[in-house]
Amino acid sequence: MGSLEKQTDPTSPMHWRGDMQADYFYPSGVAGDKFFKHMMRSDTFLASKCTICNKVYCPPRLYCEDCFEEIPDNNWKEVPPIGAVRLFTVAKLNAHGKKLANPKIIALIDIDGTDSAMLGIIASNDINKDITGVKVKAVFKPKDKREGTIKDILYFEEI
Amino acid sequence: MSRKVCVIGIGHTDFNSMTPDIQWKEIMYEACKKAYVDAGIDVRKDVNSFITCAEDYWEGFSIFDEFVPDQVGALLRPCCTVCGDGLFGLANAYMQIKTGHLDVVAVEAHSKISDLLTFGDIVLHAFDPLFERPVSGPVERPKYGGSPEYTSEAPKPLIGGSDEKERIHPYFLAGLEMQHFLKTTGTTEEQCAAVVVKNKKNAFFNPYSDYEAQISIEDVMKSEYLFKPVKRLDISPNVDGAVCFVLADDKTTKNLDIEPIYLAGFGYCSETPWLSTRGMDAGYATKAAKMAYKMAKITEPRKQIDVAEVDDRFSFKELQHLEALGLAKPGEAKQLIEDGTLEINGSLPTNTSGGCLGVGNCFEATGMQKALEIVTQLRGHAGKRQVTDAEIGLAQAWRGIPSGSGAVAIFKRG
Amino acid sequence: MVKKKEYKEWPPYAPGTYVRESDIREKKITYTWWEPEVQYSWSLGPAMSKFLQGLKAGKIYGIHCKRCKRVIVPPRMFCEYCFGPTEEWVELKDTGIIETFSISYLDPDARRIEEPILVGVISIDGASPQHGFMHYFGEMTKDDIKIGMKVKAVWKPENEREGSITDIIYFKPLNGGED
Amino acid sequence: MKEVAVIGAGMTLFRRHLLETGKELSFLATKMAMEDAGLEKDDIDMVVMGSAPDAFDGIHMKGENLIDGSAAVGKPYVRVFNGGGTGVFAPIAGWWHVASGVADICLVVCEEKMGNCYPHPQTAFRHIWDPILDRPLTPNLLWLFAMEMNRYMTVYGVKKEDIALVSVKNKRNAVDHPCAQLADPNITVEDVLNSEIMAWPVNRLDVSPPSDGAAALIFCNKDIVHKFTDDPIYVAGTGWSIDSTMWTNRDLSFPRYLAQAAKMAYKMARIQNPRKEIDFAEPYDPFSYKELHHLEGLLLCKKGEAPILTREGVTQRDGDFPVCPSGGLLGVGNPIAATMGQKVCELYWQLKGVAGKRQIPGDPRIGVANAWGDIMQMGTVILLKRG
Repeated sequence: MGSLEKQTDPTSPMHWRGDMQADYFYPSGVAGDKFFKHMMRSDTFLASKCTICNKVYCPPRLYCEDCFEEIPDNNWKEVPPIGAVRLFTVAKLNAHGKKLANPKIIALIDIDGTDSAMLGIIASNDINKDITGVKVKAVFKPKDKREGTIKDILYFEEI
Repeated sequence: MSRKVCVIGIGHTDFNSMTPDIQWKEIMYEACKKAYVDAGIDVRKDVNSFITCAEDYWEGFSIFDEFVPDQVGALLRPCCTVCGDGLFGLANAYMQIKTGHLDVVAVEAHSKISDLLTFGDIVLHAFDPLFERPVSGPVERPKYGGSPEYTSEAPKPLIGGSDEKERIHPYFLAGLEMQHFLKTTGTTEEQCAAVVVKNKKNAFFNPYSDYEAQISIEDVMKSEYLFKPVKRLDISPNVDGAVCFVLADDKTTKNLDIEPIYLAGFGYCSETPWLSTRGMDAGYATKAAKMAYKMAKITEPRKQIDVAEVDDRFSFKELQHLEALGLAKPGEAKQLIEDGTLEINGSLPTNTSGGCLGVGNCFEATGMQKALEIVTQLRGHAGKRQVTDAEIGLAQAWRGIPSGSGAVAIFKRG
Repeated sequence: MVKKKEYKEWPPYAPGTYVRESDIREKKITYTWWEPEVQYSWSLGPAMSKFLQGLKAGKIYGIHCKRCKRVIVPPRMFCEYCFGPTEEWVELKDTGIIETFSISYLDPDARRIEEPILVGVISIDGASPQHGFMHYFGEMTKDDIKIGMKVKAVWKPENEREGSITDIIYFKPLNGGED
Repeated sequence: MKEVAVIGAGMTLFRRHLLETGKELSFLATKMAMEDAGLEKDDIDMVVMGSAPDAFDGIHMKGENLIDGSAAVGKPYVRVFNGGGTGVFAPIAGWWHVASGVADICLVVCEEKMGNCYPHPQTAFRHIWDPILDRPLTPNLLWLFAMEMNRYMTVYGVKKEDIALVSVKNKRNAVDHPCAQLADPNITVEDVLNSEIMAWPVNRLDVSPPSDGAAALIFCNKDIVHKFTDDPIYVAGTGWSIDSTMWTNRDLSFPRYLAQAAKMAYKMARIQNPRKEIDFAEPYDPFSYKELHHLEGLLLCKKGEAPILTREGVTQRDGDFPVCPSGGLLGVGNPIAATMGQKVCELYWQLKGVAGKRQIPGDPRIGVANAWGDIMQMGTVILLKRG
C-alpha cells in the first residue's frame, strides 16, 4: 500500500469504536405544517396545485418543482385519503440486515385526485397476493393521539 | 484554444469486503500513490488541484473533508470534497482544467464502508425525514441485536404505528423500482438473474474483484426474496476500496511519456428527490447520457461505444441503465442479456470488470471503479477480459438508494 | 427569461418564518422526531495501532520522515510534506511544552460547568518542534497555566490502561513548570 | 476560458430555528436571486449546491434532498463541501462551471439548517474531531478556536479589548441588514468583555450564533451578460487551499493556508498590492478574532497589524478600508454554508451600489471575501469586481 510497515500481528489493536449519534428535530416546513395540522383535525389529506402546470402535489408543496413557482394558498384543496397501489414490495429485512419479525408490505400509492404518490405500509394478512392497482384507504390514529407527523397514518388497508 | 482533458494516471487498491489492517487514510494513500507513480509525476510539484468524492455519514465524520489532504498529497494546495460519485468528481476536474487556470487535477474516491456498523440506518437517514423515512419504522432508536429470526409461519396482521419495534431496511425501494422495471419492459426475473451470473463470471478475470462466483441462473432464482422481486443475489454486496485518477490538459500530457486516454465527455443529472413524484425509469441516466454524448460528439451510441460499464448495484439496474443510456432500445435489454451481446466477446461488452455484482458496491467509488475499467480496457491492459479494438468506452454510475442522481463519462483512446 | 424585479435595496425582504423555542415547546408548530443509529468501528491501521499499543505501555511513539528530517507525532504511515512513506519508530519522552491552551466553561454538549476544564496542545519532547497532540492539564490552576510551560504526562495505573489517548490522565507541570 | 459575471443574488432570514424545510429555504433564496436576474428555471444550465455537514440537517446525502428546492430537478446538480469554507467555495465551483464553458448560466445555492440537530448543533460538532486522538477527550468545538485565539494573542501580543471591537463593529453594522439575527445598535466593548466566558479567551459575544438560512447566486458567461444587465459584476479571482489534518502539528498563529489561497486568487486577478488595489473585504468572522486573523491571512495587512487597523477605525463601514460592512457572521448569523449571503452576495450588492443603508461610501470597484473551514485548515477566497 505504498507504506513501509503493515499490520502483521493479528492480536494488535485493529479497530476503534465510535459513533455519530445525535437526535433530530425536523420542523414540518410551511407546506408540511399545514398538511399535518389539517390531518390532526380531519381524516383527509391536503394537496396543492401548481398554477402553471396544474400538477397536484400530495403531500403538498410550497412550490412546484418543475415550474419553480410558489403555489398560492387558494390553490390548495382537500383530497380523500384513498389511492391505488402503483408499486409494492414485501420487505423481509430490518435496517440492521436481520430478518424482520413480521415481513411488511410497503407500497407507493397513487393518491386519487392528485399527480403524486405516497409511501405507505399496507396492512394485509396475505403477503403473496398481487395488490397492484388495488384501491387502499389510509387508517389514521384516533384524533386525540395524533401528533402532526406522517405517523398519524397507521397504515393503508384495502377498501 | 479549447483544451482537451486526458487521463494520465490511474491507481487503485484491491477491493475487499473488509480492510481491517488499514485506516481510511491509508487506503486513500495507496490508490493515490499508485496513480501518481502511474502518471510519472511528483504530486507535491505537479498536481494543481485535488478532489475527493465522499459523504460524511459513510465515513463517520461530521466534516470528512478535514481528513483528506494529507493522504492525497494536497497539503497547502487547492482541495475539496464533491459530495457525489467519483464521476461527479471527474466532471468537476474536467471543468477545473477547462478554465485554463489549473493543468493537473487528481480525483480520488473510496469506500471504507466496513467501518460503518449501521448501514441500513444510514441509508434510511437519506430518505425525506417528514414524509418517507418515518414510514419505515419507529422514530425512537430501535434496540438492535435482539431481533427475532423470521419464521415461515403465517405472519401476523401487519400494523404500522407506535407498536413497531424495527425499521424496514431501505433497500425496499429497490423492490419497488425493480417491480416497475419488470412491469414496464416485460423483463423476467430470470433475465435479471442472468446479469448476476454474467457479472460474477467476468469478475474471475479481474484481479482486484472480491465477489467473483461461478453460479447459474437457477442459483440466483433460488436465493431468497428479500424485497420481492429483489432476491439476495440480485443485490451487490458492499466492498472497501479506493481509486484515484490524475487528469491533465493535453499540453501538459504531451510532455509526459504517456499514451493518453481522453475524457471526451461527461454528463450528470438529478431527478426529484421526492419518491412521490419521481418517475422510476432512470431518467437521470437518460439526461446525463444526452449531455455526455453531445459533449463527446457521439451520435449513435450503440454503434460507437465499444465497451460499457453501467451501474449494476441491483441486477435489474444494469438492464434499466442500458436502456436509459440509449445503448438498448426500450424493452430491448432483456434480449441483449439473453443473446450474449453483453458478454466480453459480445458486440456491447458490459461490466467486463464484474461490475458492482462481481467487484462489490463501492459507494462513491462506484463510478470510479467503472471508469477505471474503461481506461484499463482502452489502454489494452485488461488481460483475459480485454475487449478487442476498444476505442470508445462509457462509464455510468448512480448514487444509489434512495437518490435519483447519476453521472456518465465517456473516454476515447488518443 | 422574465422581467426582473427592481428594488432599491438588497436584500429587498427577508423571507423565512421565525420559530421561537417557546413555539416548539408549546407545539405551535408540527415537527417530526428521529433518532438514527449511527455506529462505527474504524480500522486503526499500522500507525495508530502502534501508537495506542505504546500508550498502553506508558510510552509515546513517534515516527521518522527521513527525507524531511521530521520526527512526527501523532504518527502516520506517510509524510504529508513529501508524500513518501515514513519509517523507524522512535520512543519520545512523556514531557513537552504547552503550545496553546484554553480554559473551558463548557462541556461537549455546550452545557455550562462551574469548574473549568484546562485543555491545550502539548508539543512532545523528542519530536520535531510544534509536533504534539491535544490533552488536558491538571495539578495547576487557570491562573498558573501559560504558553511555553513545561509539562509531564500523568499516566493511569498500568492495569487500567486500555490503549487509548485517555491512558494519559492529564499533563502536570514539570519542575514547577519553569524551563 | 470564459469570463464569469454575477447577475443575481438572494438570501433568506437567518434565525436559530426557521419553520421552512431546507428545500423551502433554498427555494426562497433561489427565487430572490432569479427575480434579481430575471430568470426562470429553464434558463439555468447547471446547479451547484453548497451545504456543510449532513449531521446538522440530519439527512444523509443532504445534497440529494435539496435538489427540488434548488431549481435542479432534471438538471446537472452537484454538491461541493469543505466544512465552513463552503460558503465561499460553492461560488468558486459555480465560477468553474461557467469559466470552463460547460455552462452558460449556473445557479449556486447554499443552505444550512443547524437547528435540526437537537438540542444543540454542538452535538454534531463533537464528530468533527479525530475519532481516535481527540474524541475520547470529549472535546467541545469552541476549544479549537479558543486555542487558536490564545496562540494568536500570545504570538502577536493582541489584547482582548481590540478583538472585542470586531464584535461591536459587526453587530452594529448588522443593524442595517434585514436578515440579521444578532444585530445590536448599542453594544459596547464592555458588553463583549463582560459576557460570560465560554472557553477562555472566547466570550459569548465573541461567537456567532448557529442559524438556519439559505442564500443563492447566479453566474453567467460574459458573452451573454448584456442580456441581463448594463452594469455587470465579474469574478476577478478565486483561490482555495487546505492545510494538514493534523492541526496539532502546525503553528496556529497565522493561517498560512489562507495566504496560499489568497495568492492564488490575487494572481488570477493580477493584483500586486492587495491592500491598495482592493476596496473592501468580507472576511469570515465566526469568532471575533477570526476577522483579524483573516485580514492578515488575506495579506491585507502585516501579521499582528489587523487589531491596530481595527482600533484606529480603518475597518469601519466609513473607514479607509471597510471590513464586514454586512455585519458579518457575528451580526447577521452563521448558517455555515449559507453565509455566502453576507459574504459573496454582499460583495455583489456593494459593488452594484444597492446595499442601501449598508452601502460603503465612495465607489468600490473590487472586493474580496473569504471563508474558513474544516478543522482550521481550509481557506477559500473570491474576488468580485465592477466591469
